Amino acid sequence: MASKPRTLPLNKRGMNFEMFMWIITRLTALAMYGLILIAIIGALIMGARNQMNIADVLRWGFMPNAGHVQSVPLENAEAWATPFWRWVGSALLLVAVGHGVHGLVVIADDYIVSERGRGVVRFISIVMMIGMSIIGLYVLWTA
Amino acid sequence: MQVTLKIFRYNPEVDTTFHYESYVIENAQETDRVLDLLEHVKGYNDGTLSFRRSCAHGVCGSDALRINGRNMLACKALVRDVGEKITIEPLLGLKVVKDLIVDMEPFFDNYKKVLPWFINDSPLPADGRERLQSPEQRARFDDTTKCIMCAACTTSCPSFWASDDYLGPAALVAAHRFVFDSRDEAAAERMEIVSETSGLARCHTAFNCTMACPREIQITKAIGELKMATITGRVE
Amino acid sequence: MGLKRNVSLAKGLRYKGQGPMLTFVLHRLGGLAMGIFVTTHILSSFVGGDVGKFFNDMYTNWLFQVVMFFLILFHAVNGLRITILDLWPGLLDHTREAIWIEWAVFIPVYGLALFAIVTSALGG
Amino acid sequence: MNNVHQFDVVVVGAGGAGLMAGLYASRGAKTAVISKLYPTRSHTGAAQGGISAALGNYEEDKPEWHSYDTVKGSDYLGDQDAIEFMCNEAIDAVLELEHMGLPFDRTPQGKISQRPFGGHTNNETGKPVRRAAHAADRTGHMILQTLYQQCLKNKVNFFDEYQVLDFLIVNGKTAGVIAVELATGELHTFHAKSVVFATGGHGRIFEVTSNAYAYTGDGAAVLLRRGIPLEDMEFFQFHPTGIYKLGILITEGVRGEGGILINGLGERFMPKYAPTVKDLASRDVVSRAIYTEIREGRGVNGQNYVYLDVRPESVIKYAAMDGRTNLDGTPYTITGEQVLAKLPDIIDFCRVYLGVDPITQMMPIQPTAHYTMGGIPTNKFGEVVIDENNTVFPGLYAAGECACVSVHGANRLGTNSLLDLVVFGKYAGLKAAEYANQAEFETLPSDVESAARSQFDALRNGSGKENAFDLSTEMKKVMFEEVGIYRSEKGMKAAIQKIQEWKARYQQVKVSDAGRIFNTELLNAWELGNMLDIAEVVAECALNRKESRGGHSREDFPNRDDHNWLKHTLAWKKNGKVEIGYKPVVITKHKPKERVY
Repeated sequence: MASKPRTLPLNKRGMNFEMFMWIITRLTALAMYGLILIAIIGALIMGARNQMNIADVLRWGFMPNAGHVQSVPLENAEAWATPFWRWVGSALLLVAVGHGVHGLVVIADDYIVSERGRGVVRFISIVMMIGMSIIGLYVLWTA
Repeated sequence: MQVTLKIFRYNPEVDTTFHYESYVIENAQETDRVLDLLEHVKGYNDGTLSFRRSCAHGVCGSDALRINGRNMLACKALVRDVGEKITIEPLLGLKVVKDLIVDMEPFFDNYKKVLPWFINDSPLPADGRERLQSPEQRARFDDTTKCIMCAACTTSCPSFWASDDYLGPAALVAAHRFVFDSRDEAAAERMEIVSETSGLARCHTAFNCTMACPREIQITKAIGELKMATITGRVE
Repeated sequence: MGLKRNVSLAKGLRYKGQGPMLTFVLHRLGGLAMGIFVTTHILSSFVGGDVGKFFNDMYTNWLFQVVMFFLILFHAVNGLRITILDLWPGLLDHTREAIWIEWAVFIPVYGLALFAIVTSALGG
Repeated sequence: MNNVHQFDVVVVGAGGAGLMAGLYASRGAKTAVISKLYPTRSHTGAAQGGISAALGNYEEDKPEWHSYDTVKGSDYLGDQDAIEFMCNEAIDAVLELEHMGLPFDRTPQGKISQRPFGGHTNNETGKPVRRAAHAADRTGHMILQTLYQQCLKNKVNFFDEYQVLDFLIVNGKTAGVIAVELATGELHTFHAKSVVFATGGHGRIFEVTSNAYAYTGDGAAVLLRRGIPLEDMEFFQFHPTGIYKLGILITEGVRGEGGILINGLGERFMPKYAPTVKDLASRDVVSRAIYTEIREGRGVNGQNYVYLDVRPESVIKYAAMDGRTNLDGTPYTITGEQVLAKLPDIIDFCRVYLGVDPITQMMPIQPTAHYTMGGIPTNKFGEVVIDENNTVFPGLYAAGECACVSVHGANRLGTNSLLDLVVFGKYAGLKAAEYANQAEFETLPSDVESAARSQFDALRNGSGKENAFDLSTEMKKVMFEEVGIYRSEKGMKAAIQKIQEWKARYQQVKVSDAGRIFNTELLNAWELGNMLDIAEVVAECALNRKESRGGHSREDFPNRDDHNWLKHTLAWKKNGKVEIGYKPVVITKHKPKERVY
């Protein structure tokens, strides 16, 4: 019976930008879940249970940025603005921007079929991705 | 029982656009197929009503239509299941040529793109007998061999609605049938074709195809397996 | 000859695709909404001043939050379902069941968020 | 004359035989395949059980045994040289399909799996032998798909949704065909050196049929009008258990599992007709029994159907009455789960089409028209032969259900239809290309389309007094009742009278659709004309044959009569009348004897 190995070599399995981004989109989704979980657990450790309401915790969870807890009377505001949280926030930002911008590319690709059109969309997306990342990082690290 | 059919009508030689026409059928049975009702309308109400049909029991794939807003075969949809008020429209995403008849060429063109034929250029077994394949290897692609190319899946897909450039579920099902056949040797060529921008990446697992398939093929799963194959390379 | 191939958004949305199609539509809607929201939020935080304040204040509106939370949470829960099914395609046999589970998870979580938003809106 | 195409070989029909012919012809000549449907819609795709070949993948089997079984199944009317040829070719044909990628089911050793089928036996022991190679219960679908895919691979020229209307003869030789492009309504002339007809059967002349809407005998009718005879048209196979009204098959396996037939009075009626084997009698016997019950008013609710009952409690009850036991001698029992496991497809059909769950309810069934044994006479190379002396018509070929080689004689054996179309499709294609490569194109006359055009014009210009749908419904009903399972002189004479009336009324039919684009009304009306022509030939041939043999059962002549009737019927249409001639049956090894299973 046919027993040739049925695993295609890396360059012959159709792995290209599209499919690479397809898997990246899934992986970034999982990564976001992980980072959000870290942020929420961190908030609870830092005493969020007594100091914050659910909405505040969620806002922090989605983006562990000191700016997001400005309005909360915190006992130790310092702990919420450490470089660690800025790094977690930065990671979340980059992952989210990558995931989101690619999501927009996917939607555009559904409707825009020409090579040229898709090229333009990709160019705009890359510009947007870099721009948003830089601005976002600036806001994060200066907040 | 009385059944009311509301049928999409368009005669390219007279009309500039489509309209709906209603027909009341008095002595319909619960077990009548929608196809039977269409035949009745054609026989007694309006002979000009045009639609495709052949086998009338769900194996030829001629009469895929949008019935009450959902793709199905008119010969597998019974009055009992679709109700007494039935709206019948042509498939979405293909040009309407006349009444319920759509232009199937783009659909078949997409099918032909994925090399939907067996490719194995290695020499045959020396005794001239069959190439061997275990029952497990055979079972691996059984589901996707069931396709009758009725186009119910492809024309239910939001990505195909957006653009008929997308290969569509049916073509990907055909690719799956050969990629996962242990005897076939052209998996790499097919993977290259289906992973192009108009291929796998356009599937967003909306699942309409699987819901519409009259053969109950797990289409979304087949496409999912092709997607994973682009990552892992495993095609067995 | 023949009618143009013309599937408008409205026509497509009228297709009776049932549960799975609904999740697809909501996922896409949520993704788009989030794209717009996050972009304006980051930009307004960057710009600051009255314009920035205007947008950022808008987000504290409880009605806005009710809608936004729905879309974000749904996108998150549905995205997890898609990710799991995509990475293990064998599970796609059970898409219908997965969608039931998805709603079973989403409804209480969103209910909790709704409760928090509404009580804080009414209370303070 | 804008739409003229020139091809060496034109194949009409894209089912199994047409695609096989197209594939083989295209390897040696410029070939076009014309089909009124997309090829994947062809009715080959509805075949389920398998394709027979003595591969011997499970146990010993020989082509000779296959031949004998086929001869016996044909009630000795099959031509034994052709049968032997087919059965010898079978092994290579099935292996070739596998090499083309057909996904056959597999044995544990990885070979093509085979299953037993009615009439397939080990000739030495008389026991059933596993001979039917199968791909689940979709063997025909897989053959159709595989052949279509191979044709695409080999870049065969397809003309999909073109209906062939006329066959062109110039100087007594094949010159091509005229077809209408359904999408535009335009006539096209296909100028060809050889033409292969593979247009399928004509089961749609009967009210209840397992056949597709497309099965209207177009190819046979077109040739008949051009002076080509048809062979053995009185032989038509009726399957006893079709779903009520729809005709969809319910396999014999249901009765094999202990299912029983029940009439409108709630009685089990088969013991009256076959006291020993009862519900498991042969197809023709059971079909006749069911039909008799219905005719004598014992159908369910006075309608024309009876019940097939496979509910476990009924099966157990009647099995006990029959003294049926398991192999170990214990009384035969069955559970609902076992029924479901053994008959999944039938249960699915019943649930979809009847809303009936066979495990808890009885299935309404009636005999259904199934397969055309007769057709365009050919020799074993697919060459059409037009008289008693087997004179070959230059450049004309036929294969598949529309042809009569004859390998099925008076009754076809299960799984031989798929084998027939693969083997003879291949040879028809090969021979057509071979002929085309040494022949010249005949010069076409200028008015080449006129005969086809006038047929359409007549339908467009009718008085409109008659409704084609009514006419067709009436024809199907009468044909099913009078020229169906049971035939008698009185009934058939009445039917022939009616056919003449319908043909007159057919002249009054008017097509209301004046358009050209996808004028399916015009097409259906034209198909009705073909069906009327074919029905006439079927009825005349059946009336003429004064014996009962295989699928032809006469109440007034209940026995087989080898002395007078061991011969093929040939029927011509001349001056509006059916003329009948005969042709001897080729008998080589197996002398006719009584047929008992």
